[in-house]
Amino acid sequence: MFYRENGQFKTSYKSDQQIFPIPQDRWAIFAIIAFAFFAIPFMVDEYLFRAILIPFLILSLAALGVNILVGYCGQITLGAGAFMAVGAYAAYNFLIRVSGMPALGAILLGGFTAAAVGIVFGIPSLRVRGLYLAVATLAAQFFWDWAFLRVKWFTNDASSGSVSVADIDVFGWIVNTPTDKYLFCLGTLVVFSFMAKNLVRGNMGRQWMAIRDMDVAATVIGIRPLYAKLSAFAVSSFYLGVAGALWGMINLGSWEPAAFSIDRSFQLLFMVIIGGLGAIAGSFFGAAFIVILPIFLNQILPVIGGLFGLEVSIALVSHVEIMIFGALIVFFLIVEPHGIARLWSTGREKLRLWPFPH
Amino acid sequence: MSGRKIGEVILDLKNISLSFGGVKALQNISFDVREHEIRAIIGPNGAGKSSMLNVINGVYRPQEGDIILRGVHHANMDSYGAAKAGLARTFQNIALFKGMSVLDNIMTGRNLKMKANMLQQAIWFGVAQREELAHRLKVEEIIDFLEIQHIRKTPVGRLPYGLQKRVDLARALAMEPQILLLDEPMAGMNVEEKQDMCRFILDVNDQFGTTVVLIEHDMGVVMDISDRVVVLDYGKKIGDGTPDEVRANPDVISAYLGASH
Amino acid sequence: MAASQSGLASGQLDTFPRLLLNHAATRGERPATREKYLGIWQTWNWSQVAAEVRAMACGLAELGFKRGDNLALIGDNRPRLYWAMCAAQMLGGVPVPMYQDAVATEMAFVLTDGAIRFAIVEDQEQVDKLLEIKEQCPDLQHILYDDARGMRHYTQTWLQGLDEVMAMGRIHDKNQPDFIPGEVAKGSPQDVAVMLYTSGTTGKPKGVCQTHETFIAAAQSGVGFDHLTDQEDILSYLPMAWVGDHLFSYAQALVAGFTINCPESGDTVMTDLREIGPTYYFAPPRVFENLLTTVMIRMEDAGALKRGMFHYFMAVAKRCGSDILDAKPGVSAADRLLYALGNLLVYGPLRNVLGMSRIRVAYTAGAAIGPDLFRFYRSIGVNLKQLYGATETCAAVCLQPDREIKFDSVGKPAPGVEVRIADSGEVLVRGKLLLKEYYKRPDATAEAIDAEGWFHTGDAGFFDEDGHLKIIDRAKDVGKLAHGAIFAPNYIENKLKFFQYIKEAVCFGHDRDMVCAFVNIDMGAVGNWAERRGLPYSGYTDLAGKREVLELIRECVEQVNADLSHDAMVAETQIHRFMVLHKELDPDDDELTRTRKVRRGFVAEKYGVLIDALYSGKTSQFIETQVKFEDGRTGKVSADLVICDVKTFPVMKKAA
Amino acid sequence: MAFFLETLLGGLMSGMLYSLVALGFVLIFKASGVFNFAQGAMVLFAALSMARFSEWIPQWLGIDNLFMANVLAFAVSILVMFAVAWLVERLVLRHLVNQEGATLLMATLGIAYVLDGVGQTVFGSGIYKIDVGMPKEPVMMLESVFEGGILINKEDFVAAFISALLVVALSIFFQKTSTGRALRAVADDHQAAQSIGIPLNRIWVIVWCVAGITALVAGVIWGSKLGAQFSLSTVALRALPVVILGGLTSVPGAIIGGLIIGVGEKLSEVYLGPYVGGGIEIWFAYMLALVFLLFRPQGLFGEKIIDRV
Repeated sequence: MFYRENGQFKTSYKSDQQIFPIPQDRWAIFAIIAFAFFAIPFMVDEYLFRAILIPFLILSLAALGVNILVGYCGQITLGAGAFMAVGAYAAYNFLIRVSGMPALGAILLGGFTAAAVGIVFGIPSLRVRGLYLAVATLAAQFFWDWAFLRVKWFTNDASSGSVSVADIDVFGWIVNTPTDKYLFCLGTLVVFSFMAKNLVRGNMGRQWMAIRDMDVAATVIGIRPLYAKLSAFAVSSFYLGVAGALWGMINLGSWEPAAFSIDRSFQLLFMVIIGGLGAIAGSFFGAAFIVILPIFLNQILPVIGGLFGLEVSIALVSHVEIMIFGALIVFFLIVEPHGIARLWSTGREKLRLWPFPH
Repeated sequence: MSGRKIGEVILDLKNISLSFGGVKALQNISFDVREHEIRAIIGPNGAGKSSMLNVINGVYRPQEGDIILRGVHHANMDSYGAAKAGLARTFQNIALFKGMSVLDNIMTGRNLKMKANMLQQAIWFGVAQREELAHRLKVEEIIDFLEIQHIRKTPVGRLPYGLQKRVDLARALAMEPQILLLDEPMAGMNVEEKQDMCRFILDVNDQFGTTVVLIEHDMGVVMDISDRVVVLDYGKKIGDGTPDEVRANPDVISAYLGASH
Repeated sequence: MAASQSGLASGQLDTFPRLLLNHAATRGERPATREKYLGIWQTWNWSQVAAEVRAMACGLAELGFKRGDNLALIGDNRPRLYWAMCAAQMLGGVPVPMYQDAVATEMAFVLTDGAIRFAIVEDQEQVDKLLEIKEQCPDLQHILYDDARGMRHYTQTWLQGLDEVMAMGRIHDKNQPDFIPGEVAKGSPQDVAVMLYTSGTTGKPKGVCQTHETFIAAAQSGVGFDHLTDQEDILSYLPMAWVGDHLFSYAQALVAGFTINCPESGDTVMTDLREIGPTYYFAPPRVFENLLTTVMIRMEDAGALKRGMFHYFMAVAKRCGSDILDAKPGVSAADRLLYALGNLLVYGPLRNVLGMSRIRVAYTAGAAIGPDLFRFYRSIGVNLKQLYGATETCAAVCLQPDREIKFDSVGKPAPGVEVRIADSGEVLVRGKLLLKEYYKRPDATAEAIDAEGWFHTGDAGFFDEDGHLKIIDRAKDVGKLAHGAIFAPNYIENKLKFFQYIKEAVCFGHDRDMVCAFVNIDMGAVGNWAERRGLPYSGYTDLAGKREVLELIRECVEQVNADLSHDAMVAETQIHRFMVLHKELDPDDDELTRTRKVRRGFVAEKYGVLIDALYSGKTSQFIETQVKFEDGRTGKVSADLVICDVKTFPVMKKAA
Repeated sequence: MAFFLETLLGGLMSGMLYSLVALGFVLIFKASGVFNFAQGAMVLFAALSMARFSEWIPQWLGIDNLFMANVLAFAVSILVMFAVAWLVERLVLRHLVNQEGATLLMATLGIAYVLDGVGQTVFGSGIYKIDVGMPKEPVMMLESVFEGGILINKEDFVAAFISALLVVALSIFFQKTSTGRALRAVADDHQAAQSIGIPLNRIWVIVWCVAGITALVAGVIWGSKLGAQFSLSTVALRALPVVILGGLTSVPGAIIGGLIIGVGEKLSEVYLGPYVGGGIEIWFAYMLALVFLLFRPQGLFGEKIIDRV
């Protein structure tokens, strides 16, 4: 209904192959990004930053990583949390063990370490598929859970098993207030999102999707499954590693292996499935949904209980919360198995065709 | 088709045997394919045609026999190797990438010719973009050739069967193959779609000089467009020659009569 | 480029090649031609077009194309075919665009009648068609094709690719750079610029010769009238052989210097229209009608809320939309507010999906347009207007001025055009834009243009009190009922055709005591109507024979009768009986012209038995007809047609 | 040597329990292609139900007979698990027919959350005791062969015996009853089964019921050992390597895989664990399964995957 596409014709492939070929979309995205950078810091209080916005940004980044592997390359993983952990602990170790290591460098190296580990754990994907692979990725989860708990070297022999880092310094900018942290994470997410979009819309992304949709046909047109799958594992793990490093060093400050447990892996998988497999935007929708839902339920349940004159205990809230969470997931899968991103794009198509229904 | 020149033998299959477990899919089959010709492999259902095609492009490896492609032995070729060697194919049960648009499906056919590395692709601007645009032009030429302009941005899953087959062909053509293998290109089509497909096959062969190997189970149209025909029955070769020779071959006649009655 | 070099020696812009060269010199970087090809809008600016045209002209000259030669152009709207027109004109030749869907025999007639030596055709399909009739056209010496696909094995020496010829031309041009300027300088405004064959509702087609002067004058009058600039975009999708397309996509584009856009293929016109979003648009009423029908059908599928909103705002638009467009006073503030809201929610988006967001002026011509249809487009903010003209008058005789739109008139005479109504009621036209002659047909020319220079349009009409011309029918079709009342069949037929369910109608009544009609239902609209009622049908013939459908049509006819009864002039000619034909009238069966006008005489003769049945009081009649299918095969359709009686209304006295 | 045997036997015993949980996975996967992550939650749910009903029923009915209470609680718990099965089919599965594996897997994770939530809301979130009279005392065996003999937990022994019994019962159910045969037909080919008139929906309910019973038995055994508590739901994660080792579609695979994993876990923990800081049994099981998969992607008894072109 807001689209006026007449006259927006493309005279070159360059303009036809932009990320947002429709100018209205392009402006909307620029507006959202500008709003996030320049308006939100002045509008939001510390609680929102800590409880919602920063977790949302970092988990979006992680979800991007999972989406690349699961949504685009079709390799199910239940071990995403482990790669976040690898990224976090690798960044930590680079930071404390290499003198003069800049924080940004440590974070990126965390990502690269995770990518390397991802390739190793991706090797089974060359032989096993589908659910077998999903279970195989759990091996990574449990192995790294164990390693960071029991192998003291990783935690620099910290007696409590928990590690912590000081505020990080990015080219002289000390990231310590919630606003700083928010802006740093936002900047990272924007850059990485565009890179992810570039990958998936190019040759790399097509190779992943080809392997996902029909691997025999993909091989026949000259796509090597080895390269396609392992590159997806590497890129996915890189994103997860960076997200893990941010989660530990920026969001938490000090953390234990439990921060990256199997629950985290499930959570990430939920994000991409509810958000939308094979859609970059789906990662953001999914992260927002999963971050906000528990907080929302937490706030709303006692109120609803109050309406019916029920005293709602904290334990009960947490049980009902998990129940509703599970039910909503099932509900979503039934109603829109392709996730919120699909709802979004259908809605957008409807607006483009308005007033026609289809 | 008067001007087309049929050249030397480009692909030579010698004594190919293939079996799955105890089932002998192909038994000691030899034939050759000459450059620029249209070579058909026909036979009743279950004759081993698809297996033959799968052997040629490395999906299956024969237990015995030799594949000589332009004088080079390729008996242990896998399908990636076949793609590199200039063989492209289409599939009987359309094997398109259903989550992608027509354009992207055809673009995947260009992947062997695309060289930008992962970092360049992530940055996009520069190398990757130039490459992407150059290949888009190639793909658009194929889209134009196969007359599928109106569906270029449609997800392939939404297309009717006949158009999907055309997209499958387009993807194979995007590889600019020297030899094009077509697995029952006309199966399940109506008369009009069959005529279109015949025209496209002839045009490809004519315009690009592509050697075409196609398999089909009914003799109809194939006989009209092929230069030479191999007939398989129960994994054995029972005839080989020009369409007229094959039509007159008593073994072929009885195989076909036997199969249809 | 020096003036002498470019052939602008006279400095006057009085031939099309000079106009082209002027654009190349003054707005060389502005886009001149776009074509959607290989997925994007390939664009040529005026300098590039000029260079291409020049190469083509040189190539043609090299092949022996000479001043006075005729060049046939056959194909869809392709840039190079448009350019070829100008190339031929550069050499003093005459382009003859032809209908690309014409069958071989029709082509053979034009090719021989026009003494055509050169033909430029789009592709293999057209080449094959020409090869088929080559024997019958002894003049035809060279065939050039635009698209080389599939042409590799055609060995005939007189068949050449346009690319090849243009390459040859470039060399020629390099060697003799003075050749083209010289040729352009030789051109005179009185030279014949183009020859358009009239489809001819009777008899064989005639070649209408128009000079540069007349067509430029016609184009200039339109450009000035609607203040067109070089910023306009137009979609060129109508047959190039039609005078309308020639005026809008060629003459006006060259006069004003705006951009023409050629669609990717026939299947993609709607998409391409949406993408380009033309600012200047031209289509016959049938296109607007089909668009409206699709709008209504698609809205039927919408949810109740959206449908309600749509109909509510369409009612608002009907009430005040066209008044607001015409900037008429007297629209209430509340209506203005509602219209603005509707513009946001309905009209704006609707224009967008129809590809009409950017339209400044849209024209329709070629047939009468229904008032409801006309009002619909104007009410949603599309400045749709009618024009009146003929091939012989470069299409432009009357135009509707902005803000003086009347739904049932075709407007006022264009600048520099004189219009007079003859005593017989026939519309006569005089002015710069008249044809030079019918090609090799002095007899016909003399018949059409009288001694005082008035061209007899063959249409009957009158001027209303504001000086707007109203056309009621073809003059020769206007007849009299047995008891003397005037009978204008087209007028009645058009009223019938304004119903979405009726696609075509043919009325009879001359020298009879009452009016009867044949009706063709609109397969799309009636089919949809039937589906909504759960009425199963197997095809046109079956659907057309359904009792429910006949009832539906009867209601339409009765409404027309009620309408007719209000006007004393035509009240006597209410329809008494009608039948729905068992097949659609089809140009392939010669029942319609290529521009889809009914060939009344032919139909009357072919279905004589049905007419007899209508007038003999029978209630049904069996008929079997031979039809041609698209692939050239023939078959037979037969049916037992029911004849329906219709209520007529007493004649109202016309209010004073 | 005695110590090795002791570990080995211990491994076999816990392996039997893994098999029981794995069996639940296999049954459901075979019949409906659903990889049921909620199996662990079902074990927890069943255990909680058993624990609380055996506590509540005596209160409600005023009976003081532990055996009766247990039998009634068991019966009620079976009904509860049937209800769960029915609801899962009704509310979830039938709406997700023909969805992809990943989606179904996510759905069962959702079911797991719901079961966890409902279970703890209804039955409470404490640790509850299940006392079905399992012998607690250890026994010495083979004292004649080894010096000091080997120490076996009697409870494990009984548990293993019950598990074995259930496996046998299930085998008979599958082989001999008509419902069992229908189940196998469905597993082989959904469409063919449907075309000969086997109602898929009913089959799914039945198979979830059977999985519910295995969950209940597992829950009772594990619950009486460790108490019915939240950590029981993680038992599913420990049974997963078993399933991939044995093959997702194979009942004998689940049993033999369970034994291999059980033994491997115990041996690795005892002989390898001390060198690397201990606690390796979980990931070792997975690694074992993973390495195995590299050589036999379809698992021990799974059907060979053939690419068709």
